Formats: sequence, C-alpha cells, structure tokens
Amino acid sequence: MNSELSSIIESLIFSAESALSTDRICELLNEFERDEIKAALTELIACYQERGGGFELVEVAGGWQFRTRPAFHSYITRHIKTRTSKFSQSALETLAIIAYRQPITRAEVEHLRGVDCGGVLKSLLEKHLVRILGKKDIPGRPLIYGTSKEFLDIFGLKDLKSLPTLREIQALDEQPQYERQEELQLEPAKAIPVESDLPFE
Amino acid sequence: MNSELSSIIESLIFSAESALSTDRICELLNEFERDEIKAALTELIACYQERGGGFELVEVAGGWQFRTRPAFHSYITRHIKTRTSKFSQSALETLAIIAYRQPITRAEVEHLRGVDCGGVLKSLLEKHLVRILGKKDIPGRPLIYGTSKEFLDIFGLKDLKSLPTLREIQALDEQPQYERQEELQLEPAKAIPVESDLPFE
Amino acid sequence: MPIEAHGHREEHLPLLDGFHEQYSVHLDKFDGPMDLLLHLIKKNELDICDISIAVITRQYLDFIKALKDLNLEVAGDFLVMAATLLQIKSRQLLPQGDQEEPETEEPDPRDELVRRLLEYQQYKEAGMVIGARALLGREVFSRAASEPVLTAAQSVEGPLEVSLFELVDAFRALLQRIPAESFHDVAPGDSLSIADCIIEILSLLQEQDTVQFDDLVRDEYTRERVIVTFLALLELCRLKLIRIFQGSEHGSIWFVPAVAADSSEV
Repeated sequence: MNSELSSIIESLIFSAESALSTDRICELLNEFERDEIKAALTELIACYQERGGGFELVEVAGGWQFRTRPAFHSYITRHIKTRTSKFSQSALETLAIIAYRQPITRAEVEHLRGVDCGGVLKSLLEKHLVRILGKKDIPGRPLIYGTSKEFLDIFGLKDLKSLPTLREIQALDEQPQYERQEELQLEPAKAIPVESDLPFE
Repeated sequence: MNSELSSIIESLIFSAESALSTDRICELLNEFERDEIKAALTELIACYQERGGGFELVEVAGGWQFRTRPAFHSYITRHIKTRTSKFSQSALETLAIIAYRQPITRAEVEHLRGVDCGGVLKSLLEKHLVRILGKKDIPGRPLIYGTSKEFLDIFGLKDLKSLPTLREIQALDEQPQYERQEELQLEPAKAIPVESDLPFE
Repeated sequence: MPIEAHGHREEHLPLLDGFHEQYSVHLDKFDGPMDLLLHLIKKNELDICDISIAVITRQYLDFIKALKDLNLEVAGDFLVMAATLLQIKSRQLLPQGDQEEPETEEPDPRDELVRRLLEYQQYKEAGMVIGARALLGREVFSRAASEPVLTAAQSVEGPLEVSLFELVDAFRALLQRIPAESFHDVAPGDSLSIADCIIEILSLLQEQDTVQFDDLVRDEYTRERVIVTFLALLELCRLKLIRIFQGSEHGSIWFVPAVAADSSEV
C-alpha cells in the first residue's frame, strides 16, 4: 500500500529502540535524496493518521516512534508493568519551572516555588528528566539546569515549543516581571495546541 | 479500518516483550468471548498480510509478534551499528576519576577503583575523551592522564571549571540552611517570628 | 467585607477548629507557602491582584499555628512567607508618603508578592497539565520486544550518550565505596582547593599556549587565591606538566605546557 521507501522508513522506525529523527533517517538512508525521504515519511504519517488501530506514529523528542494509543492502556497494563510512576505535585511544578525557564539555577526555582527544591531536583536528575547544563557566570557559579531528552520522550512532547502555553500573566503593570526573564530561551507564548481535554481552569 | 477489538489485540501484541499466544490474549481480555477474539485476530492477520509495509505480524514460538520484514534487514542493521552507545559503568567511573582527580596516573586510578583499568583507559583514549598530559617525575615515569576537549564537548561543558563538584551534588540532599534565605531576595528574612506566639493582628 | 468579621479575637478559635478539620487530612497537600497562599486566596474568593493582606495573613498564620498545634514541623519556608506577609501588612499600615512629593508614587507593597503568586500559579497549572499527559511507560507504550536482527548485530562505534549527572554520580558512588584516606585530595574544605585550581589551569592551557600568572588571579585578587594558585603551579611544575618563566626580576610569571608525551603507550 505504501511505496518501498516508506516501508523501509517504517521498518527503521519500528525497529529502533528510541525515536528516530528525520535527520537520522536521512543519514542512514544516504542512497536516497532528502526530499524523497521526506515525501515518503509524510506518506507514512498520513497513512497512520488515517488508520486507527492499536498503535500510532508519533513525533516525540525530535523524532518518530510507534507508540500504543493511550485509550488502550488499561488493557496493556494487564500484561505489562507500568514503568513510569505518578509524579508528585512538587516534582511536576519543579519540572514545569525548569522546562519553561531553562537554563535556571536552583535558587531561581526555589524563589518561584517558595520552598527548598534540593530533594526534588535530585530525584529529577536521577530520573534523567532534568540535566545539568553547566554553571552560571555569576558569583558562586551555581549549577544551571534544563530538561533532558528523556523528559520530552516520557511526556510525549515533540520539542520544548510543544509545551502547553502558560496562561497569560494578568500583568499588574507593563514592566517585565523579572530581569531574569531575559534568560528565557523559549517562546512558549506562541500558540501551542494544549491537549483539548485539559483546559487551564 | 479494524474493529475496536482487533485494535486492542494489536496494541497488546505490539507492547508485549515476547510473542503473545492466542490463549494468553483470551486470558487477558476475559470480558470478550474466545470466538470474538479469534475473529478479530484473524481480521488483524489478514490485514497485515495484505498491507505490505516495513513490518509484519508473524507467528513465532507459539504466539504472535510484530517483526520487521527480512527484506529490510540490511537497512535496520545500519542503525544499530552507528547508534549512540551508553557508557559502561566501568568506563564512566574511570572517566569520573580522571575528570575529578586529574592529573592522575593509571596506578592511581586503579588504586581508587581497585581493579585493572588498562582496557578502559585505552578505550577512553581511543574515543579521545582522555588524553596524556605528560610523564610523572617518579621512578618508572608513569604517564599522567587528563580529560580532553572532546570530553568537554560530550558533556556540553564550557571548561573544566564548569564540571559540577561532588559537593554541589551532595548539597541537593542537605536540609535547607537558613543562610540561603538571603538568596530568596526577601528583605524581611531577619525578622522571622519562629517560636510559639505568632502575632495575630 | 464579610470575611473581616473573622478578625475578632473570639472568633479565632472556631476558625482554627475549621482548619483542623479541613486540613488535617490534606496537610501534605500544600506544596509550600505559595501553594497555601493560592489556596487561601481561592477559598476567600479574592482577586489575586487585589488581595486583602489582612485576611490572608491572619489565615496563613492560623494555618501555621494549626500545624504547630498538631505537632507538625513547620518548614522554614513557611515561616519566611509569614514574615513576608507581616512585613507587607506593616508597610500598608505606615502613613503614605510625604505630601510634599506627590509625584513619587509609593509602589504597592503587595506587588512583588502578587507577581510571584501569579507566576507560581502559571507553573503550578502547567505542571498539572504536563502531569496529566499520557506518559510513556504509564499510559502509552513503545515496542518492547527486541528484533532478532538487532540482537544479532553488534554495535560498533556510535556517538556516546551520557549525562553530567551520571558522571558525578558515578564518582560519588565510587567515593562511598572506598575509604576516604585513599585520596590525595587537597583541602576539601569550603574554600578554593589546589585541585580545583590545577583543573582550572589545565583547562586554560587547552585553549592557549601561554598563560600569565596575573591572568589567573585577576578576577579574584585575594591572598588565598594567589597562594592557592601559586601552590597549584608548583604542583604542576613538579609533575612536569608545565614550564614556568619569569621575564625579569619581579616581572610577570608565564607558563607554558610541557611537551606532551606521544600517546602511543598506555
């Protein structure tokens, strides 16, 4: 039903143990033109969007991967043990702050949350959801943190831009909130489709 | 394109670690009749036979499993041959010792790890993560090792100074110290009504 | 304002009882002072941009007192916020600025807190939305079976993938395994160590061929820094990793890397 090339791409994505980026696919299939590969990939994506079935082709962590549809999880977990545990509110808050504000120091996270975050931060590091990016060039040279590829992978995000839009701050005045905002490298304000069933209030 | 039940079966086979037998599928989906399940499975098998594509549904070891088509194996092995590899624990440990204790001799590394490190050291040198800094001026003139520029690249570090220290990681576990409140940028940190009688009004 | 009625002393106790009932089950639900404040604002149906500090402060302090009465340890972070609230309240009570300078508008003492609350609220909500996603390994699964083709093929030499935390953690695990005296660590105290300084110098020498002593201490010209840097240089010299030059008497000290040995032997 598909072209030969899209079948090859399908087999590559299917057999890879993690998401395969378009770049990586082009690198592996160097006898094909990049345009050809992109066209075949588009064909494949369209085919999976149409088809339904038990699993789908999703774009996560900058690559393509087959994953089961969330709707069937209650059947799957009868057979397979869940590996990812529930995240606590403090872990999610900390993760959200790091995701939106990276690169960020621990002191900045703690200022935003109003509580000590050392323990949470360490557990996020151990789960590989957060990584150390280096040190900030300010006195004391504190460590700076950011989210990892695993974060995108586990939370099923294509990239950092696909993070849910932050609700607009009802600004008190027109002044920027913090000087620190300059560090923001993300533009989460750009319209990002939030999961429809999860509205912000 | 398929029935709901065949999608459920598809998701089960897809996510299972090994081939799923028809009996096992019936056992897992005990709210469905065996005949229904068999019909849905037949539907699924027919669909995959017809479809072509990069992988197929095959019966192996008394169960059902998705496998890539043999025709595409040559493409798939390209990926495994050049995929990102994880560090072994011994390589990671050796690298960590060299990073944190450089300049260091092989004997010193081995003293710390308690095992021979020749092989690991050689592979770290081959990967250009570690380099020879010179020779130590002691009997035998052993080589002295340190980390390389590639080491900094892999970890995304600007310089060796940006390497997080052990103390910084350990500090994550520690109880918050009250001096840290200065970082919170709150002026009233000095006057904390700690004990007993909190003034109401 | 109906809420103000609670301000009377005699009503304080029943209110506290309410807290006991209401919170004893949910104590751990509050994820810090900001979370508690947001809860109080919502409960009192206050506008987050125009909160009544008097109401919020009293209820906040009541809550902390309730925690204490239940013999629960109140985290320092909660007390810091209590201090902040009291400070804002006291600033509100101060007479407004001098009439003589009407143009200098006093900023609302609540502004900073409100800004923090609004921002915190955003991240709290974003955290909830992110946490409600279908997670890999929980609601969504990738293929678990390994391809026979893949297990047969051996990985040759791909790019390495490792995180900094894994590196530090490996080192930490190692240190826990072996007795401390095995280390030739110099001055592991809080201050600058010779080891750190050596690493810094080696790092510099990767980028440039010559380094001047003054460059090393310029940013931090303290007695300690100069001594530690000097000791680090001596150590590197002893290891024959660098060569030191001095142009003239009392002139600047230069050093260059000693020629590295060929890397053929291991």
